[in-house]
Amino acid sequence: MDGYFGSYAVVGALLLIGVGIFAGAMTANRLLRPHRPTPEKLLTYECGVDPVGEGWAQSHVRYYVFAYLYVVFAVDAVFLFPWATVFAAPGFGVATLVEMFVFLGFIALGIVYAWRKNVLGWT
Amino acid sequence: MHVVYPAVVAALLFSVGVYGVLARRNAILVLMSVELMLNAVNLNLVAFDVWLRDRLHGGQVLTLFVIVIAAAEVGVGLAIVLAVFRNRRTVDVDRLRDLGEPEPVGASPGEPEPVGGGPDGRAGDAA
Amino acid sequence: MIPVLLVTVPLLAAAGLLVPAARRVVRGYGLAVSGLVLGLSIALAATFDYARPAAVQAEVDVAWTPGLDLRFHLGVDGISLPLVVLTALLTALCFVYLAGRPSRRMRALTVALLVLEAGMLGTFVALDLLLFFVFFEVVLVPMYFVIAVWGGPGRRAAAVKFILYTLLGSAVLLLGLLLIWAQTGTLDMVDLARTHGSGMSRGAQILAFVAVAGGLAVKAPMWPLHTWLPDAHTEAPTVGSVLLAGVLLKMGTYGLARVAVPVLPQGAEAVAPWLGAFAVIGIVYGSLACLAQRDLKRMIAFSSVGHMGFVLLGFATLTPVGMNAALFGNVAHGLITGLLFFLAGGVKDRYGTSDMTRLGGGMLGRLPYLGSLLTFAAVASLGLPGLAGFWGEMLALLGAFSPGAGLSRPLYLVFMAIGGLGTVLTAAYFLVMLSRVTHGRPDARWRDARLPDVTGYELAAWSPLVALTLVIGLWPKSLLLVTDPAVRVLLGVVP
Amino acid sequence: MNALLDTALRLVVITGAFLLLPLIVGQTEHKVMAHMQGRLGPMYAGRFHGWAQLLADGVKFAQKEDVIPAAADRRIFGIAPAVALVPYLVILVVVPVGPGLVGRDLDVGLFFVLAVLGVGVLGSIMAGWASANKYSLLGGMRVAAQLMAYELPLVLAASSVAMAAGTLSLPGIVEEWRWWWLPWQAIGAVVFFVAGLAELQRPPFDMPVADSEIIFGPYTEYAGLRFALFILAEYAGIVVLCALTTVLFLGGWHGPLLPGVLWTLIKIFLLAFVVIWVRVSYPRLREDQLQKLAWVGLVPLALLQLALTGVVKVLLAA
Amino acid sequence: MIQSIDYAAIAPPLILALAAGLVLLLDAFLGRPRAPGFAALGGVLLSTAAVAWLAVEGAGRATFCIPGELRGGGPASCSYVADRFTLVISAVMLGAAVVVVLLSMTELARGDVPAGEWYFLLLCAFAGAVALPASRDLVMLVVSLELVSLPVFVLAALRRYDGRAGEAALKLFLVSVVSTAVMLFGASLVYGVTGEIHLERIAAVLAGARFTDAVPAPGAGAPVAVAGVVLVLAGFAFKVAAVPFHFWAGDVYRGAPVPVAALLSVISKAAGFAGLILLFTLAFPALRGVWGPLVAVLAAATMTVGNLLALRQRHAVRLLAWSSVAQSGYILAPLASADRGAVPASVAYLALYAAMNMGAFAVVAVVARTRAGNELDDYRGLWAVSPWSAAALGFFLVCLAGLPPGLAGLFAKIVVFREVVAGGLGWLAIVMAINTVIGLYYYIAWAGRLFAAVRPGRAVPVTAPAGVAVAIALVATGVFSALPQLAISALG
Repeated sequence: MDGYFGSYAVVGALLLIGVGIFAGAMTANRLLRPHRPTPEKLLTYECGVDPVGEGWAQSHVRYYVFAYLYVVFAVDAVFLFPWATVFAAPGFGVATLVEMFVFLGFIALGIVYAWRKNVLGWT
Repeated sequence: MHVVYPAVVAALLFSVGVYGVLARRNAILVLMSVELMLNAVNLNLVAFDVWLRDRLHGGQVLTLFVIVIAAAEVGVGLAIVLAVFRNRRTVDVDRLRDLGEPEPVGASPGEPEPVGGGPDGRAGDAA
Repeated sequence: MIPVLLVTVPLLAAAGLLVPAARRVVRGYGLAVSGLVLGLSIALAATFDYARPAAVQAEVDVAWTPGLDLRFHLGVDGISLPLVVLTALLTALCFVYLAGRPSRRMRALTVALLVLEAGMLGTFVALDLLLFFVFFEVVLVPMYFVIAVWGGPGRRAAAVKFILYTLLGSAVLLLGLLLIWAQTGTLDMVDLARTHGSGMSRGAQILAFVAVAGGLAVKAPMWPLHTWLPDAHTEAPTVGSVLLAGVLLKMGTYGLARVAVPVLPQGAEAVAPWLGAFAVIGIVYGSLACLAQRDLKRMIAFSSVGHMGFVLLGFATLTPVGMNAALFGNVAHGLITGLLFFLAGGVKDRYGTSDMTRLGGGMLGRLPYLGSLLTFAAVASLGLPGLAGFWGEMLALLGAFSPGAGLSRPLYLVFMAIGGLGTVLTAAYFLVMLSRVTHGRPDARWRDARLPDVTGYELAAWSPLVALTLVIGLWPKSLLLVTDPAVRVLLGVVP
Repeated sequence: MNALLDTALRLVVITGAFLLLPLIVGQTEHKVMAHMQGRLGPMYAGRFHGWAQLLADGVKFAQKEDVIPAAADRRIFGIAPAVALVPYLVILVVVPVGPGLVGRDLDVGLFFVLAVLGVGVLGSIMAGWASANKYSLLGGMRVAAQLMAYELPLVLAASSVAMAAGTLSLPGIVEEWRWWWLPWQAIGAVVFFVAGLAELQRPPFDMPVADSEIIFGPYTEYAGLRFALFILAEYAGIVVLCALTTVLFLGGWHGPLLPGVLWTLIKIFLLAFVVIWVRVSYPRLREDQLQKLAWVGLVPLALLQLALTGVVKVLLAA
Repeated sequence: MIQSIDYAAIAPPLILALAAGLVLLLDAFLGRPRAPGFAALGGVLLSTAAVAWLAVEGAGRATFCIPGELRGGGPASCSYVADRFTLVISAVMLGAAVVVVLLSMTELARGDVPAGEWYFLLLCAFAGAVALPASRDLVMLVVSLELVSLPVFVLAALRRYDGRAGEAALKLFLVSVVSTAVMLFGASLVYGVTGEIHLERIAAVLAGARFTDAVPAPGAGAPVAVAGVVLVLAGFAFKVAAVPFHFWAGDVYRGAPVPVAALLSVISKAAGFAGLILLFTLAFPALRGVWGPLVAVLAAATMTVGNLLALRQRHAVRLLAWSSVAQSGYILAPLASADRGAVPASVAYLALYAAMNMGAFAVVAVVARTRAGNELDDYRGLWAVSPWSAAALGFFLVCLAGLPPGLAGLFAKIVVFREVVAGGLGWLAIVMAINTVIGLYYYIAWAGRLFAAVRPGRAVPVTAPAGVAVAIALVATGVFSALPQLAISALG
C-alpha cells in the first residue's frame, strides 16, 4: 500500500466508501419511503403555476466572459504550483522571483484590461 | 505497471477523439473531441515520463503546457463558435458554406472537385 | 565593357520611360536607343579581333550571386557576334518601321521592345549557364505583352500558348542546366565548353542533353514542339513577328550550339539521330503545311518551321560543316524571315488582311515596290543560290552527307534526301504564294482602295535586310570565317 | 497486514468524522443563529437543547417520497447529490489532524484538494441542469459562474502557502508552519476563506440557491433524501473548508499545551463559527457584485499575496 | 542549478510581448484609436532592431540550457538558440510583420474592428513567430507554434458581425486544433521512445546514443518512433496547408480580412515551415528514410493540387490562397532531398516568397477597399487608373510566377530546382517544372488583366500606410531580385 499507486488506492477506497454511503442511504430510503407518483407531482415546479415552455430554455450567456477569464487564469495558475515548490530551493533566487513577477504581471495586465473594458460589469 | 497500459489507453482515447472529429458535425462536439485527443497526449506524456524516470521531467513539463494550450484553444474556440452562432444561428460545420468554392459553369472534367465546396463536400468535413 | 552596355542601355532606357513625365518624349526615343545599341554592336563587331574568332572577347566577369555560383559573365565570340549584330539591327529596324507607322500605346510598346532587346542581346552574350537562362526568360514577358496587347483578334490565346509552351521548354532547359551543374560543379560556359563534358557520365550526358535540347527545341522550334509558333506569329503585330522569327527562334538554336552540343558531346552523339529525324520531319511538315495555308503570315510562320528544320539538321550532323550551316542558316533566316514578316505586315496594313485568296493577285502591278520586295524575299527564302537562304540549306545537306564520327551515315543520307525534297517543296510553296499574290490581275475589290506603295520609313527599315541578304548570299565567307573557328573549338575538332 | 489494518482504521475514522462533524456544525448553526437572533432554536428532539434535531431530520428525510420530475434527465438528476457529497469525503483523506495523523500523505496534496474541491461544485451544476426547470437552470449557471470566479483566488491563495512552505503536501505545509506566517499569509488566508465560502454557496454568496429569488435554484426539484444529501454536502463543505484553512493558514495542529488533534479541531470549529456568524451578519450579494468582488478584489489581493510571499521568501533565503 | 537568462538572445520575442502588453494598456487607458497601431509598429521595428543587432553581433547565442548535472553526458542542449537560422527566419517574419501592421492601419480605418485587441493579437502572433525559429525543444516549439496560431483565429473572427469572417475563423480553428492534437500525439510518441524533449538529444537517441539508463535499448521503439514522426509530419502538413490537408486554405483566406490572410500566408506558413525544418532536420535526421519520401510526395501533391485549384479561381484572395498552397509545395520540395543545401534552399525560397507574397497581398488589400468583390475581373484595366498599384501588383505576380523581371521568384525557383536535382529527385523536378508552367498561367493571366484596355473602374486610393507597405514589399523584392545572394546565402 505504499508508493504512488498505493496512495491513490487509498483515495480510491475512500471514494468507494463514499459511493457506498450514498448507495446505502438510497437503498434505505427505497425501503422506507412511499412511492405514489401522480402526473401533477412529476410536473416541473414553477411556483405553483403550470410550467411555461421547456425547462432548458435558452438563456443569456453573460457568464461566458467569466468562464473565459477563469479558464485563462486558472490554467495559468497551473504554472504557479511547480514554481512555488522550488523557487526558494538553493540555486534559485531573485531571478526566479522576477520571472514569476513577469508572469503575474501579464496576468494582472489581463485583469486590468478586462476591468477597464467593463467586461467585469454587468451587461 | 507496464507502460503499455497507459499507452494503449491513450491510443484508444486518441482514436475516440479522431472519430469524434470526423463523425461529429457540431462544432462544439468537434472541439470536445479535440480535447479528448489532447488528453490522450497528456496521458502518454505523463506515463512515459514516469516510465522513463526522466530526470528533466520533460514529459510533465510538456503536459503542463499542453493543458494550457488546450484551455486556450477551448476559450478561443467557444468564442468563435458563439460569434458564428450569433451570425448564422447554426454551428453545424457542414452548413457553413458561404465561403465554399463557387461552382464554375461548365467546369472542365478531369480537374479535381473543389474540396470544401463540392456538392457532397465530404472532403471538407474533416474540419 | 560593350556587352554590358548592350544589356543595360535598353533596360535603363526602358526604365526611364516608366517615369510618368516621359509621355512626350516617346517619339523617336525607341529609335534613338535602339540606334545607340546598334551602334554599340557595330562597335563591338569593329573591335572584334577577327584573327582569333574562337576566343571569347570583350569579356566581363563579375561575381553576382555566389550562393548560386552565378556570375555576371558576358562576352562574344565568333558564334555570338553575328547574332548580336543581327538582333541589334532587327530591333533598330523595328523602331524605324514603328516611326513610320506609330502603334497605339506607343510608350508601353517601346518599353516592351527595349526589354525584349535587352533579353535577346543578353542571351547571346551571356557566358554563364544561369545567366543565359535568366536572359532567356527575360524575353518571355515582354513578348507575351507584345502579342497579347498589340496582336490580332486571337491574341489572348496565342500569347498564352506562346508563353506556356516556351516556359515549359525553359523549365525543362533549367533542369538540364542544373543537371550539368550538379555533375560538373561549374556554370561557366567557357570552362564547360573547354572540358567537353568530362566528369559527366554518358547516361547523365544523355539525360542532360535531352533536357537542354528539348527545352531549346521548343523555342527553336522543332517539330513536334512547334505548335505555338504559327499562332504566335500570326497574331503578333508586325514588329513582334519580326523579332520572334528573326531573333527569338535563334535563341533556341544558339543555345544548342553554345551549350548542348559542346558541353554534352556524348549526349549529343546519342541523341543526334533523333534530332536529325525530327529536323527533317519538320522540314517536310513545314513545307506541306505552308502549301495548305491561305494566310500570308501563317504561311511565313510555317516556313520558319521548315527553315529551322534545316538549322537543326545542321546541328544533328555534329560536324563543323553542319554547325556552320546551322549558324549561317540562323542569320540568314533572321534576315529573310524578318524581311518577310515586315512585308507581310506591310501588306496587311494596306489591304487590311493577309489572306491570300482575299488579297487576290497583281501586287506587282498595283504596288510595284512592295510586290518586288516580296518576290525578292520569297525567292531568298526558298534558297535561291546567290542569296543568303541558299547557303544554310546547302551546307546543312552537305553536312548530312558526311555526318560526324559515331553517327550512322546511311541514316543521314536518308535525312539528306528528305531534306532535299524539302527544298523542292519550299520552292513550291513560295512560288505558289507569289503566283497568287504578286502576279496576275489585281482583284476587283481593291480597285477603289487607296493603297500607298512603300513609304520612306519602310524602305529605311527593309533595305538593310535586302542588302545584307545579298551580301551574305554572295559572299558567304564573310560570315563563315567568323563562325568556323569558333565552331571547331566548340566541337573539339581543333584545340 | 498491519499496514492494511492501519489504513482501514484511518479510513473508518475519516468516514466517521465525515458523517459526524457536519452534523455538529449543522446543529451549532441552528443554535448559534437562534441565539444571535434572540431565539432558542431547536429544543425538543433529544430533550437537551434539541441535540438530536438533525438526526430526527435525517429520519424524516429518509421516509419521504423521492420525486423525480417527469421532464428531468433522470440519471444525472439521480447521481447529482452523490457528486456533490462524495468529494468532500475524499478530500478528508489528505487533511492532517495531528503529526502523522492523516489518511494518506499525498505529495501533491494541495493539488489534489483543489482539484477535488471543484468536482463537488459540479454536483450542483448537474442538479441544476438535470432538473429541466428554469429556476434550477438559472441556479446552476450561477453556481458555475461562482465556481469560476472564485476558483482562481482560491488557487492563488493556496499557491502562496505552497510557496511559503516549498511543498504541496498538506502535512508538509503544517510542519513548515511558523507563528509569524499568520501575519505574513493573512491576506491569503482571508482570500482563501472568502473564496471558499463563495464556492460553497454559503451566505452571503448564496445567490445560486437564493430561495427568495429562484426557489433554492438547483435543488428546486429535489425532495426527500436526495435533498438531504445536498444539505449534508453543504455542511461537509464547511467542515472541509475550515479544515483546509486551518491546515494551510492557521498552523493545523500547532498550538501550546493541548494535544495537536485538539488544536486542529478547535481551530476548525472556530472557523465554522465564523462561517455561521457571517451568514447571520451579511445580506446576500447580487450576482454582478459577486463577480466584481472576485475579479477586482480577491484576484488582485491574491496576486499581491503571492508577490509578498515571494519577496519575503527570497529575502529569508538570502 | 540556477538558470542565467541571456536577455539579449530572447530580446526579439520579449520586446514583442511587452509591446503587446503596452498596446493593451494603451487601448484600455488612452482610448486613442491610432495609438495602438503606432505602438505595434514601434514594437515590431524595435524587435527588428534587436534581431539586426544580434546578427551584427555575431556569435550564436543560446540560453535555457540543461544544467551540467542533468545532462547525462549529453550535449548542453539549449532550448532557445539565436543562431543564423533563427535570425534569418525572424527577420523574414518581422519584415512581413511590418507590412501586416501597415496594412492593418488601413484595414482598421473602417472602424468595424476594435483596434487595441487587433494589434495586441497581432503582436502576440508575431512574438510566437519570432520565438519559434529559436526553439530547440518540443515545449518551446509547441508553445510558440500555438502562440502563432491562436491569435490568428481571433483575428480572423474579429470583425464580429461578418458571418463570413466567423466561418473562416471557425474552419481555420478546427483544422488547426486538430492538427495540433495530431502533432502533439506524434510528439508524445517520440518522447516515449527517446525520453528527450530537446531536439538535438532526440536526434542523438534516435541515432543510438543513450543518456539515461531508463531508455530502452536503441531500436526497440523504432516502429513507435516512425509512427510518431509520421503523425508529426501530418500535423505540420495541416499547418502549412500541404495536400491533402489543404482544403481549408481557400475558404479561410477568402473569409478573413486581407491583412490576416497575408499573415496566414506568410507568417503562419513560415512558422509552420520553421517548425518543420527544425524538427525534421534537427531531431529526426536518423529517420530520413521514413519522412524523406513522404515529404517528396507531399510536396509534389501540394504544388500540383494547389496549382490546379488556383487555375480555376475568379477571386483574387482565393487565387492567392491556392497559389500559396502551391508555393508551399516548392518550399517542401528541397527538404525531401538529403542534400546539405536543402534547408538553406527552403529558407531562401521562404524569404523570397514572403517578400513577393506580402507585396501581392498588400496591393490586393489596397484594391479591395474600392472593389469589394475583389474578383480577378475587377483588376481589368487597373493600369489605366492606378498605374503604380498595377505596376507593383504586376511585378509581384511576375515574381511569383518566377519570370524576369521578377528575378526574385526566378532565383527562388532555381535554388529549389538545384536542390531537388542535386538530391537526385528527378521525378520531383519534372513535376515542379510542369507546375511552374501551370502557376505561370494564372499569374500571368491576372497580370495581363491589369493592363487590359477596357473598363477602367474607379481609381484606387492608396492610404499612406498601405503605400508604405507596398513600397516595403517592392523594395524587398527588388533587392532580392538584384541581389538574390542575400536570401540564398543567408544561411551560409
